[in-house]
Amino acid sequence: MRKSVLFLAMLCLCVVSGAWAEETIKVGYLAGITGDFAAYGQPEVNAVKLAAEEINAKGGVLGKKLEIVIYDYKSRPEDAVNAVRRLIDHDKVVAILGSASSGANIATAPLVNRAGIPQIGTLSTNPLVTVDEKGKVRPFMFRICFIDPYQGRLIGYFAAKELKKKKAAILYDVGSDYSQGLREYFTKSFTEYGGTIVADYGFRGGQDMDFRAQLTQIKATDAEILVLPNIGKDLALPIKQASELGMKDIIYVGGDGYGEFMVEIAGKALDGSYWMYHLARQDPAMKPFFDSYKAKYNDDCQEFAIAVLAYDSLYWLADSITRAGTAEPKAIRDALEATKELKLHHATLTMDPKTHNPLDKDAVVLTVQDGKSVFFKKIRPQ
Amino acid sequence: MKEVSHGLETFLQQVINGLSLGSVYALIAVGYSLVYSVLLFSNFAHGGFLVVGGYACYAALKVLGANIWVASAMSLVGAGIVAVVTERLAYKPIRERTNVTLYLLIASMGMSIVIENLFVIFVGGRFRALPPVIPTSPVSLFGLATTSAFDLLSLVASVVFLGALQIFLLRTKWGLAIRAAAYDLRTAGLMGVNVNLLVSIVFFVAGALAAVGGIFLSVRYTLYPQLGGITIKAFVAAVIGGLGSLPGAVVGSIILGLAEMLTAGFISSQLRDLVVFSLLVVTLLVKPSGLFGKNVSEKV
Amino acid sequence: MSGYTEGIIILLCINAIAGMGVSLLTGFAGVFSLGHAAYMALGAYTTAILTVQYSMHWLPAIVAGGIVAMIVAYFIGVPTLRLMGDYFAIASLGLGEAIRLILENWQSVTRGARGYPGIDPYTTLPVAVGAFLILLILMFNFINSRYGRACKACRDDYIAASLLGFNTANIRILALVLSAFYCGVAGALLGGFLSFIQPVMFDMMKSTELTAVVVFGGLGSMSGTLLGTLVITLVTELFRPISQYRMLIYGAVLVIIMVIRPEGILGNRELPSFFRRFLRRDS
Amino acid sequence: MAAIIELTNITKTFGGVRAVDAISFSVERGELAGLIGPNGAGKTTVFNLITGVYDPDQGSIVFDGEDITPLKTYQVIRKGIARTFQNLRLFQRSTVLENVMTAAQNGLPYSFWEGVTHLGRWRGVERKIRDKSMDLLARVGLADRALQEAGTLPYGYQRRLEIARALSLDPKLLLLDEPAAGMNPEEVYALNDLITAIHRDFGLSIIVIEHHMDLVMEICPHIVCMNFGAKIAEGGPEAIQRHPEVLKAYLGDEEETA
Repeated sequence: MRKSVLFLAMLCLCVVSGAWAEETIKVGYLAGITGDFAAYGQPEVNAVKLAAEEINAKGGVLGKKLEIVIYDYKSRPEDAVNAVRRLIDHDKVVAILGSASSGANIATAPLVNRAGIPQIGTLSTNPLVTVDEKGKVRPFMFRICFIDPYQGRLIGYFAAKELKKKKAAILYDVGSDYSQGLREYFTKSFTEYGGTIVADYGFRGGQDMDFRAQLTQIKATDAEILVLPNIGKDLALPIKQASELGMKDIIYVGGDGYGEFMVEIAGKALDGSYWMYHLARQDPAMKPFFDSYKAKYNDDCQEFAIAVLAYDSLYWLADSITRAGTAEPKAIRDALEATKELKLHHATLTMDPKTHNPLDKDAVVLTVQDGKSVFFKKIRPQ
Repeated sequence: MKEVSHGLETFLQQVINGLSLGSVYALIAVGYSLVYSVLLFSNFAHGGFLVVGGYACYAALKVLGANIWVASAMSLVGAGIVAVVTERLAYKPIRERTNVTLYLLIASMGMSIVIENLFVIFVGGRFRALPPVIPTSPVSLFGLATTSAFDLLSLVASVVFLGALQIFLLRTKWGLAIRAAAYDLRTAGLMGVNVNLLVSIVFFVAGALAAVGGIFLSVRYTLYPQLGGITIKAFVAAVIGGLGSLPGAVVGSIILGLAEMLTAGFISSQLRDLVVFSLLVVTLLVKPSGLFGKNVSEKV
Repeated sequence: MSGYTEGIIILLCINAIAGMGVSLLTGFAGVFSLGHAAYMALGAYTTAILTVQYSMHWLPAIVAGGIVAMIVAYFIGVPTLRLMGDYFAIASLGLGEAIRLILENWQSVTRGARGYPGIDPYTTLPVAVGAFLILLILMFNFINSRYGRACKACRDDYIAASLLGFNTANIRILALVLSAFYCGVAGALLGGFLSFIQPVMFDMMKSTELTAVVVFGGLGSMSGTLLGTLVITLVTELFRPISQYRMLIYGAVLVIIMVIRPEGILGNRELPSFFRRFLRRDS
Repeated sequence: MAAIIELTNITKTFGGVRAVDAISFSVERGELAGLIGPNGAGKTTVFNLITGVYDPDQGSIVFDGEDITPLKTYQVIRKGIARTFQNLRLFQRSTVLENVMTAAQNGLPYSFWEGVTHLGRWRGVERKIRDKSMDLLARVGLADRALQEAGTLPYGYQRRLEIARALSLDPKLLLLDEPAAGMNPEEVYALNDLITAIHRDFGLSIIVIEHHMDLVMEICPHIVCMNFGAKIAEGGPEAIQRHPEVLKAYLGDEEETA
């Protein structure tokens, strides 16, 4: 309990010091520090703090310093709603970054639209985040990542055209919106490219950690590739268990759920797998980020996709504020929408004003060699 | 989708998968059932002990560079101590004041949240894995099915630990006292048994068993603060077997492991949990106190 | 009033409605459930489907949400309420998960795990407060009637209750069905508040939260449940800036309450009786 | 005079032990009967069998001309049987008045909607329930303690409260399970008066289980004596007191306890 008292005291200090430094631009950040996405919460917080420090060290934006207000949303939509309301009404932020969860962002979209505060989703890949179910763009919602249909198509294209495989098995998480989405769009595009799905098995993320039942069934088919549209441990564990079941020849393909921590779990079995990703660690443009992250936090940033997207979304926002010439939310929104050929660290960004999704964002295919992910190639499906 | 020649092989494979999953459930379920038999409440913090065991082993291996035997021993003792401390801090004051087990249950839920979040804060939420200290290489069983060496080891270890527990309960003075307490804690107290020491021993044993489960789970699967959530399945297994009955917990676990694997393999992988819970409900409807539970009728 | 305050009040009303439902079942009928989030899910999905798919007005749709939860609760309750204590708790946990599983898998109707978007934001402040007040009055009337006494009799001693001519099984089912109605309405309101629902919102964590609030406020005290909802909701908001410690504090508070004052804040008394005692002491 | 209750050949075993062994007896309408026997003779089990807490393995129970053997507990109670308990089963945390009202409400219904809206008959019926309960409390001498928590009452009063609670069910047959247990002679004396007065005023049939012979001998004209689950004697007080089996059972019992 003493610790929390200490924290309250520190909190008061922060508030007081915040009152003195008036020349700041407040930006909210929704982080999944506790709950289901807790594994990804710390890297995103670290990265966005790092970006703020760098930007402020170079003189801030419009001569003002950026101040990041970080709230946890327990990885749950109903909590995200309150966090966003608090950011808007209480902290008076000019824009909100995060969250990584599509569910949370779909729930907060009506709020930011009503309040007129722009929000940028980092890893929320569900199309409904920026476009409502009637196909109308949600004016204040943006995202920096590609969307599930695109990612699903990437996997389908890569499997059918690059790897030239015709028979795929899928193992997806029934309880995850991300996984269900990827599976749906992969199936659609893979069959369009002439492939067939020979096995399609679900599991439940969270409690299910044993995939041997499904893998045993998949092993009995003639599937050439195993598509894993999952996140976190639900990617590493099937691969590990498949290798224990002696499935040597099957090729694993997945989306941006990949993380380097998987090597610790699945080890050698991971070698030769392919992942559609936002960036590669070896990208020279990313070297400064990884170096300063390591210097500041003494950590390799294994969950780097979410970290880099959080990091770059602040840079994107800073650029938009500069272009808008004012930290007024509506002006920021317009600037965000008008983003063209903006060079960020991990990619060059152009906004599609009709969908608020990045236009033609290249995907990077990573492959794993000797327990390290390496750049394989850039792809853009036809 | 399946070839006929694969039929038998696949079936055998699923049975082996089920047994190995069931054996890990059994280690967890037995500890949970043991606590239930004495204090008559569902200790939801049991999953927390398992996580403590897993991280203790991880730390010993990675940070201290200990070998697997030393690390396991440290993990067992560590989780046992955490279990005893939890009991002393959170449960003892409650059970001494009242015999309403609901309060204990809520406190245990609180403890499970506390333990999980302590790890989130101080260790981080990252998924970790123990170094491959236990071989997981594929082993072929007479050419009929493939299993990992680890599964055979975990089966053996489960049998060894459960056997040791059985000997402890049947052959030692404290084992006898625990069995008496399982009959009636108050009577045991009246008979001159040091009830607090006895409860501590029960928690230490339960914690240590949970740690064994934790080590196996983190080797077989992965280690992260929410790993304790898997204990729900073990609870279900213990309830199917009959709360408070140790053989019941083992049998329930094996049934559950097999049911999960066979359902996922041959009926529907999505509906695996649905089948598991239907099994639970059906068992309880046919036999409300579980397969091996004592039928307690209240004295009027 | 700022949107933030408004949001908190609406959420407070929703949580309080669900809390009252669980309080009736756990605090008054003595049945301990770990799966009540599932009834919220049923209410939320029914209302969402009726308003979006069949363009029904939200008011009858919310009531329908509550009724669907009731019906499901009835069919679950008849066989499982024979179970006592921890057996029912574990079974309810399993059933709650099973309902969520069905919502995840029944994609043609519920759209599965990806969630159900585009629900009309019908849960405005007046709607939430109005629903809360109406249900509050009905609940207090209920517990101050023959039915309330019957529930308490079953809770305190179900054998004595049956020997006073109570059909204890029916009373437990009545309590479960009513609590499911309250949770169903709460879920329906939550759907209208968020405009978006996902099965994962109604998981075991949510069920635990509902029960924790009831225990925190005091078993057998309806006003205690309301006070508990208020305290826990406000504390979670208060500690938002120290995000990562929030859950830890929440867990620790549960343990500390159980150790220091297991009967909850109010014990089994209602708030007015405290005022009365206070006044008596004064005079 | 017809029998209010008739037990025929009732048997109940628990794990091989015959707790009640082929018991048959009947009690006439309006009778005040005693059921006696040493500790563990199976007296309470007979009550449990009558009230459906246990189902008999064999035999039948006819109450008021109707076979109640297969009925559930609450159905038996609703036919008009009420009982008290050897080890008190009051609702400890509720008030004395609430304890009685909980039982009294069973004869005075109103609908669910009237209950949740407090409209219609609610006010009138609730008042009736309260008045009836207060009358009964006055009858057993607890009116001035109506708002006290039941668990805080002295032991003898708790027994009286149980009787009031049972009476509020308007039973035709009242089963009293060791109503004098734990009372001092003075209290037993007052209780005797209470039981006879109730018997007289309410026009009930009563069966009293007693361990102490004195109370039963004084007030019950009809006594059944049990030992080891079986009926060993039946008749008036004098006959019972002289019955060799009874003497043996009680002397044996005294030897054991001594």
